[in-house]
Amino acid sequence: MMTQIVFYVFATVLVLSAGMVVSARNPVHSVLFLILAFFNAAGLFLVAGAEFLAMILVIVYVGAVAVLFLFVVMMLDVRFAQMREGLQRYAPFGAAVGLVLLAELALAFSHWQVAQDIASVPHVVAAPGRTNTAALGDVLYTHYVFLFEACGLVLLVAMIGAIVLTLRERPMGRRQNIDRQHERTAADTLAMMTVPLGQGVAANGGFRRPEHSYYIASVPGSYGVTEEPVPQGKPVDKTAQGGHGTDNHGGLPQ
Amino acid sequence: MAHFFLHTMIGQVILTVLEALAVLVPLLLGVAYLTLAERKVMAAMQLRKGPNVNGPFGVLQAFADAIKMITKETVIPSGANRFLFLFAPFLTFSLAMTAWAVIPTNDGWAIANINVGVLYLLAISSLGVYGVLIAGWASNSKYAFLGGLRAAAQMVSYEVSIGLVIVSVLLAVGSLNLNDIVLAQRHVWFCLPMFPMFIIFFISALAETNRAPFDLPEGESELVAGFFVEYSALAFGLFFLGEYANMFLMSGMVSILFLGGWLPPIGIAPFTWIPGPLWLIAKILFCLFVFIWVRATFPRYRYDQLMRLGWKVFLPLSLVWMVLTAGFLLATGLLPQGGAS
Amino acid sequence: MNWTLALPEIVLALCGLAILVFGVVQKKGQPFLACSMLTIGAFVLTAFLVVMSPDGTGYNHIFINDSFARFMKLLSLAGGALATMLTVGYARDLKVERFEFPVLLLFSTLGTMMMASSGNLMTLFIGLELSSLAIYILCAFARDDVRGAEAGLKYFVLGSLASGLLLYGSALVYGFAGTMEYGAIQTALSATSAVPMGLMIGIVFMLAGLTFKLSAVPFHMWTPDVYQGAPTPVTAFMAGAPKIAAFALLLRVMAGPFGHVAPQWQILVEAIAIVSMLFGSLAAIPQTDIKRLMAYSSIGHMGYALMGLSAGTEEGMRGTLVYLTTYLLMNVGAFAVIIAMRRKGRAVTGIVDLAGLGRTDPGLATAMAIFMFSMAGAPPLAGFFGKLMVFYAAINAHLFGLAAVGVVSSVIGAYYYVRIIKVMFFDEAAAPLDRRPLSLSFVSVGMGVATAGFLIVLGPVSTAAQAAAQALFR
Amino acid sequence: MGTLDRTVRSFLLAELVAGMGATLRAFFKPKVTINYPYEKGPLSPRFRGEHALRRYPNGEERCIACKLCEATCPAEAITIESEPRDDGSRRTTRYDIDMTKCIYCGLCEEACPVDAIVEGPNYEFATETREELMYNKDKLLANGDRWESVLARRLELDAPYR
Repeated sequence: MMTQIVFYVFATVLVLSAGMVVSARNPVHSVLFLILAFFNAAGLFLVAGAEFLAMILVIVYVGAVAVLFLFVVMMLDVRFAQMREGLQRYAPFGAAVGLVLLAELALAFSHWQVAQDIASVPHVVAAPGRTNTAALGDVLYTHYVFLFEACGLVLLVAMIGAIVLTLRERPMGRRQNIDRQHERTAADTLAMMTVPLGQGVAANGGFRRPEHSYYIASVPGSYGVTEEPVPQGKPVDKTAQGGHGTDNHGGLPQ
Repeated sequence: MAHFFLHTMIGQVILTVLEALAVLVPLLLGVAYLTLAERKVMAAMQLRKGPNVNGPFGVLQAFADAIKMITKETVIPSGANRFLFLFAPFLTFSLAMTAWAVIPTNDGWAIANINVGVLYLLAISSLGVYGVLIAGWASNSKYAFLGGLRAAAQMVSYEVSIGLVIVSVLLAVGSLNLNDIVLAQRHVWFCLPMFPMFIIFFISALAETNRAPFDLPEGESELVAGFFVEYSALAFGLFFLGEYANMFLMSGMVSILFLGGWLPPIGIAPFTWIPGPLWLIAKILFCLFVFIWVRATFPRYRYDQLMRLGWKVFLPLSLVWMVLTAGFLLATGLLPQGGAS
Repeated sequence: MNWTLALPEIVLALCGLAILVFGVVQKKGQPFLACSMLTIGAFVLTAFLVVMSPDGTGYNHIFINDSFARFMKLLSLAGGALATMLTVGYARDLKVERFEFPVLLLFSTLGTMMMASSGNLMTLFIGLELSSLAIYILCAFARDDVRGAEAGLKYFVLGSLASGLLLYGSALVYGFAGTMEYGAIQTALSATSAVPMGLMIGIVFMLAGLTFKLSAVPFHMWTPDVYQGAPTPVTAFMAGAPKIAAFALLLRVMAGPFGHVAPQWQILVEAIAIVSMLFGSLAAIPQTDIKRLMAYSSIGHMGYALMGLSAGTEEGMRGTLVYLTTYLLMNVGAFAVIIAMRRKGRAVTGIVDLAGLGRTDPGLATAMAIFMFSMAGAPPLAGFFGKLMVFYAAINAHLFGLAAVGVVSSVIGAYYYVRIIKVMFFDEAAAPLDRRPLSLSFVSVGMGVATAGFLIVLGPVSTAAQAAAQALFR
Repeated sequence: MGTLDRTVRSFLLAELVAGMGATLRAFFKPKVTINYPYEKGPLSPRFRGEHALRRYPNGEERCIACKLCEATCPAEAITIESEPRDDGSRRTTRYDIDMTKCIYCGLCEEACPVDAIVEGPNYEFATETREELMYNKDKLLANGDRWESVLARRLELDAPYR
């Protein structure tokens, strides 16, 4: 009794919101109705006793997929009026095609028939006392492990595709390289020297950064690379240092 | 009589409502006092005193704030979607409350002791994004919208590593039931063997609840509240309450997944005298203190750093740890063969 | 469970992952060439494992390995390896010089191998998706190229539709049989005297989904645009491995689970074969772009290959397999020549651009002439034997009309193949083509020799095909 | 070795823990805040707060309308008008300070030869309207009368340093 009421509530809301997904004027509202539909579908799963599927439906579809949908739809500047125009023009045609399809399907399914010995077909049966989470795991990781791994490859390919088709490396950007920052120590940037009295720093070769400094190595012509002669008779070769500095920094304009 | 009453449907409904109230009323009071506690603790860490005028030690400050919030005018921006605009804070708030249905406060003490409790919590927390997104969009303001998008991206990113961390806990437990998860920690709390995961989970929880140092979505000093910039009065208050209730929830999850829930640290005499719920409350309060402590200590992350941390550090780390956990459990034969529960 | 049954697939997948990691780690260097070489190596290694792999059914009847699967896998691997080789020379100019390219080719080939071994409708679908998804990406790989993007998008949208049809058909079949295993479906069908309407619709939908991948008429619309827009090595690949795999599925599904209801679908396949052959021949005539011409030509060839299937006999299947082998050889060879068609660093794809090739580059022109003659079906080249065997099978199965249409359309088809040869050898010479890299010469010469001397290997190929066809009917 | 050390430190979040240690120590330290409206911090004798005009002990106003303060005021906040009084002495008829302009630099105080205009210790003179911040002579003299004992003491304390 209670279950039936709950079922009909979920089912009604599901069907109504699914209808609204198609008929809402604003695409964002459509997506929100879609989310409501997902939610009610999860409710139906719960009624059917498939609590794992219900939760996964909410987590995956509502929590992740629909969020991305909503992101995209919110950011796109969809011209509602134009879309409506096209819809109205083609509505009769679409309805006709839909009706024909419906009629055909009704014809095909009106005397639906299953194989005679369908009951004897081996089915995966959950061991008694298993929760449906455990039962799903049993099937997924034993019977269908090959397909499970293959699905992983499909997703990997999709991921590679997304990266290949959209990632553009911008060589001009000045990216933060956190590893470099972590590696940097005080000794890289700071040199303590004893300046003789009355002579000033000029006698020591002027202000300078320590050799192998992070900045000198990575950013030619920025800080530290001074025109003053560098002590130990080792002139700063800008080009050479720029050359070996570019590979691990964001790559500044040479 | 009472026994009979409990077996009618109406009796069940009333009982459930009472149970819910027994959780929600203390929770709401806790939320109210969490705002005060935050101000007090932050003040103490900044060598200040914090609110101390309303009532002794400022204990009535929470109510003063609430009265102020309620008596103000709710401004709805022109062009905003009225329904969604008001729905968003309500959603945020009610989700944070709903999640408490499965949190066990003692052995078997939960409103709903369901098999997939952890998944329920994950599902509810993943819905939290919608409050943020809808608020940003329905405000009809560029700034609120951008804030909403950023907040949503952040929450979705950190949910991934939270999920993986939970998976490694589940591997060690062999059940999705929160009660079982706590009971599995009778010998040792999971925060010890899974210390890195514990830290990752805690930090992700900070990001998930939009707390400092990941409070980019609010960024009161540069963004003036991001996604709820257009909100005022009660609607704003609901967001506020929802956010703090989420902190409670996340602390509860940390306590249950890693700190042994209602279990005392050692199962010997002086500790076992204290009832379980008190242990849980103490652990939650400790987590909340750390939330505030972190906020008082660290400067805010930049957005790209935040995304980097989530995707390039936490995700691989938690993935590797998950594989390690599984491998370790399999190699040592500790892998729970359960699933019947 | 005998998991070693899928050892070739597992090894290939692991190689793919390893190459991917290698490429990512090497990112700052130029990993494209190294990755391509590694991919070819992986293909060769896998081919070796395929040859060594035992017969059997594994993974709860999801995976079947038999001589048919091995034959098809070897063809797919050959197609994949040759396509990778074709890429190496001009990768930079084609804007595909990124290490993901060979990796995607590898995964696509892996998908085709899974399709060839499918023992379950789910394996069929997942293998198909793995292979197709990689090809969608490969089509749009030169992402700044508008035509490439168009090709990728078009193929993606239509391909998804076809996958949907296939899935819907599978669902209907499952609804009838209550299982997705080929063997069990076969048992269920053999116990049924009359084929119910729902099941028939399911079979037709599956047929539609698979013929889309074959680009047989009436599911051919995407072919010319996608062939033209995609980078040429991708086109060469698409015309090879995925079609072979789709054929593998078609043969396996139709001969296996639906073998008992052959009369129901045979007429359909026959019709598809007829229109494909005629359309492929007629529509190719007015083409001026050689890649489009190859697209129509491939539609026609699929018609011939389907002829063997519509015979529905072991002999027919053997004919189809041999036909596919010869098709792979001449197709890859022809595409090697098309890739070599470059002037002043830019690709040219008009048929007129081949003018006078016989004088400016007699070697390349000779190779192209061999491929064209072979495609037209002139003896004693490879194409002739393929055609001969399918015609023979059709006649033996008393499909005289089909055979007659095949002969007529071959004659029509010969016109445009010969026209290319005429343009190359008798037209006013255009400017000479650029020098081509060694890899292209290697492929075109190799394929040319194989096509011309197919008679020598006809025996072993035919025997292997015979064994494969027998495995299907066992 | 250094790299290893740094890596370990960054994995153990050493710096973060150190930071949290610092805040925790502050948590237990005595607080520096004072309970303001009820407690106030000490003020220097040189503190420059609200202005006041002083009188001599016999009740005569000190200001002799030399207008040095008006001249020196960088914000031009001071307006002075003067006429000879009936007894012949020069005194102001008008002495206005626009407190919304004043920058509390204390130059008027420095310039005054007779210590007439001074800046007192009062900083709690917020008003509800701008008009109330336009101080006139009466207001300034009233301030002087009210704060005289404090003002005199401040001047005395500061005198050794002048």
